[in-house]
Amino acid sequence: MNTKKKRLIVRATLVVAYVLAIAVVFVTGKEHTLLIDNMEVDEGRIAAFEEVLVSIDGRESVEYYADDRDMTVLKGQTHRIVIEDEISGTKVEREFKIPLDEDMVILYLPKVASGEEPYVERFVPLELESMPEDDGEIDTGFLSDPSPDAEVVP
Amino acid sequence: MSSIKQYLADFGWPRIIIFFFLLSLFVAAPFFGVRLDNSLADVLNRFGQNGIFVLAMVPMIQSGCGLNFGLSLGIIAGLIGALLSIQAGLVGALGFAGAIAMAAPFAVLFGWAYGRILNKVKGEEMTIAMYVGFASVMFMCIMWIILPFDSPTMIWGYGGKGLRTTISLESFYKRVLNDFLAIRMTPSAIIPTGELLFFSLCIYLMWSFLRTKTGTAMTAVGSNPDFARASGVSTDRMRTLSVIISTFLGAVGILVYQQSYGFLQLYTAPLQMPFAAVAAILIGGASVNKGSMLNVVVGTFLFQGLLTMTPSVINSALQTDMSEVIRLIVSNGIIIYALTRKLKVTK
Amino acid sequence: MSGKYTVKRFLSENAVIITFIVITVIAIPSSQLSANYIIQEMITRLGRNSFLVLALLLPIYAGMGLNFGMSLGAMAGQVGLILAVNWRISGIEGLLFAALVGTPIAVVVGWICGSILNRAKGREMVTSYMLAFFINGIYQFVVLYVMGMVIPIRSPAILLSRGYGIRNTLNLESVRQSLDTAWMLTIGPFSVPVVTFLVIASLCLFIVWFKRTKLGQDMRAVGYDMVVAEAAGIPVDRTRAISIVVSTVLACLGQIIFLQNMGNMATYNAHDQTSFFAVAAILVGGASVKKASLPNVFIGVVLLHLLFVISPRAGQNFFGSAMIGEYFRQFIGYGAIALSLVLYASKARREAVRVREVQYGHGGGKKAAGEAR
Amino acid sequence: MGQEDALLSIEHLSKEYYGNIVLRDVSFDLKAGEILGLVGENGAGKTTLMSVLFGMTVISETGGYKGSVRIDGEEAKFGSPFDALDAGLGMVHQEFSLIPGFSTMENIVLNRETMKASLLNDVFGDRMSLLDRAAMRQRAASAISKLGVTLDTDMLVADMPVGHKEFTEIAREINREKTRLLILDEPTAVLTESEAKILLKALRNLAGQGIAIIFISHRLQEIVEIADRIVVLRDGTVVKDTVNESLSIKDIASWMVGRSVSVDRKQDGAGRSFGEDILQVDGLWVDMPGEPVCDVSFSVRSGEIFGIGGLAGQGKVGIPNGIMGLFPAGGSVRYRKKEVPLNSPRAVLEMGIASVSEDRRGVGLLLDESLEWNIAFTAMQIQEKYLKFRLGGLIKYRDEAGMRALTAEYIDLLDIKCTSPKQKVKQLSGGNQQKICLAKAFAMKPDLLFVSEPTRGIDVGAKKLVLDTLRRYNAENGTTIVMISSELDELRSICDRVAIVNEGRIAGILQPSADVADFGLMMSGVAPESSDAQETAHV
Repeated sequence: MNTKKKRLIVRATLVVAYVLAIAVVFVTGKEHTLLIDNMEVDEGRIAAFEEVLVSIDGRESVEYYADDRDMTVLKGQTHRIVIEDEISGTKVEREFKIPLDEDMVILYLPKVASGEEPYVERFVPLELESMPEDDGEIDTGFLSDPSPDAEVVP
Repeated sequence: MSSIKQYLADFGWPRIIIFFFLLSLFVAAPFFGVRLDNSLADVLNRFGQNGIFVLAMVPMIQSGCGLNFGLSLGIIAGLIGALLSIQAGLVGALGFAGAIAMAAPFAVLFGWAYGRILNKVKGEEMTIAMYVGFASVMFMCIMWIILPFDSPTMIWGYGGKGLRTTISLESFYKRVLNDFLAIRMTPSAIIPTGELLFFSLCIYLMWSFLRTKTGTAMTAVGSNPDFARASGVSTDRMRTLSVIISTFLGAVGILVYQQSYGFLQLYTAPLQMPFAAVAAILIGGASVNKGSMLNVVVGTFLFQGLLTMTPSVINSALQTDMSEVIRLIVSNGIIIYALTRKLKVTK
Repeated sequence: MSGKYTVKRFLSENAVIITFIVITVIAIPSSQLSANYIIQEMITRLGRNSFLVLALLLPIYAGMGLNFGMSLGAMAGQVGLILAVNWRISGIEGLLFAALVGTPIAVVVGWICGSILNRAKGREMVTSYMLAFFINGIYQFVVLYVMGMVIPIRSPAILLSRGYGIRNTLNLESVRQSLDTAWMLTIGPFSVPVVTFLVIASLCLFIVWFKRTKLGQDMRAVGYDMVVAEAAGIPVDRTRAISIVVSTVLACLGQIIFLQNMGNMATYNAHDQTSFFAVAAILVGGASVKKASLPNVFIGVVLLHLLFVISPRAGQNFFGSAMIGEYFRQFIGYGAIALSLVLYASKARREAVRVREVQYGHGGGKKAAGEAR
Repeated sequence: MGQEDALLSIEHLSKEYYGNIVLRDVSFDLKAGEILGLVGENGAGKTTLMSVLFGMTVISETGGYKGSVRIDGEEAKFGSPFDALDAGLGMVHQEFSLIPGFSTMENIVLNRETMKASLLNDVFGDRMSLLDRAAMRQRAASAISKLGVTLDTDMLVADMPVGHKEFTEIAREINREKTRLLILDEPTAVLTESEAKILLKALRNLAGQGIAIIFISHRLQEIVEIADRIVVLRDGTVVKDTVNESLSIKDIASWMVGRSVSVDRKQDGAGRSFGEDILQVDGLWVDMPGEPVCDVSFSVRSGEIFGIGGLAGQGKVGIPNGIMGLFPAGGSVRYRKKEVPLNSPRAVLEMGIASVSEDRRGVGLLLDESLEWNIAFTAMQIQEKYLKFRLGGLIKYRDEAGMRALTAEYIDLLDIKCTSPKQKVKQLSGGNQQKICLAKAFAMKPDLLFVSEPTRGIDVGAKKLVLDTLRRYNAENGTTIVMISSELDELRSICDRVAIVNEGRIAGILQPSADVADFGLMMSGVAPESSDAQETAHV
């Protein structure tokens, strides 16, 4: 009886741990696309940087000029961004979170520097570029008729 | 009469389901804009085209060698015969007959060797047959490149080496059986009388073979090898003979298939062909160790009917191309069902 | 037993492995590949394939022969990977996610497979082969219709343009080689995926440990003689089914390891050849339907893939056609399986006769009679 | 009945299979530490009795039994062998039940291994425990030492001599702490004399430690040597239950085979005349599993019915199987002065020799085919009867009409109960199947006919018909018949001479009228004292 109870507890714990593990890898492994935007905001309300060095999560800095937009892929939700204005020499360091269910977000560098919130917004692409389509051709093995036009030089 | 009753009793629910499924497809066809006459002609054509492969399963089933998963060996022999016939420049009915004649010695030789192997591995025939078949197909792939055929229709014009993957039979014996006494039902539906007659002939020959002294002995070997041995019948010889006959039928089968299809396919084409024949005869109600002509006819018809009707009807009904998947699940499900059924032979 | 007899016996017992070594030794020079290239390939392929081959061991111990149904596990792993890609879970986490999602699926299909094989005793191999075909149909149904129709797919990049069903090729860029490169050790000119090898090593340890458990012992007992095991009270069918379940789960994990190394996946075909390569490898490594060990796995992977690496080049250089090498390696794979199955089956028959002779004396009939009272 | 101190008491036990009574009011007791010798012919009910004791499922599947089995005075009803094991019964069957790839030790503790819990137990259950090999070895060693023999605990069963396998089996049974009663079914059958001696000593050893033993053997010598008490079963009843004191083997033998009613002999050797020897067997050995023949010589006269008897496993059935070429055989067999080629069934059949196999369902019949096929098949294949020839004999079709006529003839002659000649043979009863086997042999119009166990597993009425048919066939056609049977009565009632086979050789040839005790002694491998009976029958 005792072992039965113990086993029930151990097994229940493991099931919970299993589900938790899925959740953990889901959260920590989730990738998000981050667009980094260095354009003026609201028609000049906040000006773009002329030359700025941006580093995310301690990665190597990337240089942006005015009107630059770049894309990077981030894993996980909480990230740290360091912006260094090469002209004024000011350095801003901020931490931001990407919501779990967002696939693609845009980060406005000028907003980061000016301290305006939110500087990270959801990004909705207008039209997905058309990709080369392959048809969902399945392999039915012996059931499919062979096609005589499959003449490929071996 | 009693044999029909017996057959119905042995019919089993999978076949009844498939039968009614097929029936409902035929009934439903016109509602989805599928022409019945075309469908029927198509089914009949495929029936004649594939029937001999299914028939080739019978001798080995009867002699207790199980399902011939190594039918590709016979197909290879048929391909060799076809190539030799083309190489020799034979055309028309002569080309077809020549192909059969030239395939025969290869079929006998391959069947004999293959039978010897299967006699060594009693009890494990099916798995081994499958891999012997696979290996010989791949071996012949190499041979198709190396062998010194030089008829311009069969070799790559330039840039390639060896034989083409598909060779047109247009100028040789394309549809030589199909067009023999063909009947035009409606403008677009033709009954391939010749092909059906040829299939019937093969069935008749097999039927009468099983009624000869040797055929009787073969069935007895499959039914109870110990009984056969105690009655002075050499089980190994009967088994080998059954493998040779099956292999030869495989060779004839591919030639009939090709003439109807119009192309000769080399390389990996024969790899999967045995599975379709296995599925068909099992759908027809044969078990791993008992098969009859009725099983062949019913099985070929149901299986080919399924192959023809599901894409046209299901796809237009469901507006998807789900038919392939349905076919895949149904026919493989039948094979599994047959393999997991308890052997009918009681000991 | 004379020396000649043992040599003959050794040759016949190791016919497959010897044939392979001979062919390889002949083919290596003509491939004109550098030793460094070949060794690096072997390291990569050992990491990529060993896990899958190891998945075959347990059913062999349980006397069920070669589990051609292992592609069921491979499909489960692929479903896990598709979902990982769909939710954009990348790196090691992505692989873990695929494994965690794939495992329960593998357990379920493994149990189905085990139960069906219990109904087809004596025909396990051909049935498991056909079962792979059958489950393939269900897999295609799920991936081609259910995904996108019932299971929501977020990522339009993996979806067919019609709105449901997964594309033919799945880009695994986000998890590509994340296990291999987690710790890549460079020894001289070679890079060794240490973590992958650690995973494989721990599976080996698990198998060694497992053989010492009660379940492992029962599995061996069932493998040797089902009737005796049943009479001793061992739950035969259950034990057999468990061996298939474990094998299926391992195949699931193995396929994930395999695909992360490849970096992309043919959605509808990737599992087709899984069992073929694994079975060919273990047989080439000297295993039989009834007997297999860890060394068989690694020897087999090296030998089979050595030939796979060199044969297209050798074919090109020998016959001027790369396709010959391509066909040749398939021929050799199928041929190795056929040959070792034939050798094993005929040996088993001979063995049965020999045992009978020993037990009842033959010719020795008189001799035995003379000795008895 | 039911003594106070009895470990096991069987009270008024009866059992029938499908109306066929196999055990009739069997009662006896067994005390702790007692060795009981159980003796009886084949079919006397020993196996059924043991099946009841051991809770075999066949018993409950066929309607259970009447009477009771008591262990320590408590009624025991075993649903399965595992219940019997739990109650402290151990059984060593005639066939080895060992895992060939396992060592002695692993076999002794099979499925009762000593285990150490592992971490995974709580997750996947007890079967994830690790085996404690050291403890297992120790347990095995102690079981072996209890037996008082030496065995290597790590030797694989596959590499062992037969004797060691037997000891391993016994060690496995006594390895259970609870085991108090050990049943041994023919444990010495496969052993050499020296091994058998060691075994008997080991058993006495065990009995000394308080374990009760039921010892079944056809070697009466051993029974007399080891048993404290002897129970003789005949036709399902206990004919003798006596303490083993100054019993002679001859007494036991006559109890075993003797019949209260005198043998019903319809014919007398006197009225019959025979031709010369047409079959001469010399130094025949046959490698038939379970029925090995070592060195058999005899000859049969033309027109005679020659009987071969003996206990199961002694090789009597091996003789026809060897001559008919069904099992590897050697030695010399001459038929009508011509050497019979061994190991070639066809050649033997072509000489006009036919046989009816003892393995009716395995060898004798095509169960899935019709009566017509079964009856006509051999004649068709060997003598080209029932065929229609086409194209100058190139094609030989079955002559369905001929087959039907033949079948009708035998259905009539042998009174075969069937719905039609097309009926599948597997649907017929055992007796009718046996008639089909006879018809198949008769259809060959044989000159010499071997008939093995013609009445096994068929009911009384069918038995009589089969025997009458054989006798009539012999009388009408002059066919020489060699009949092999486990039923001595049957042989004595129909045969002109009876040879008894023991341990693969002919122990002697007797007139059917000879003393039953002599038959019994020969079966048990003891030369009969009244040697006048022996060889006198030889002309």
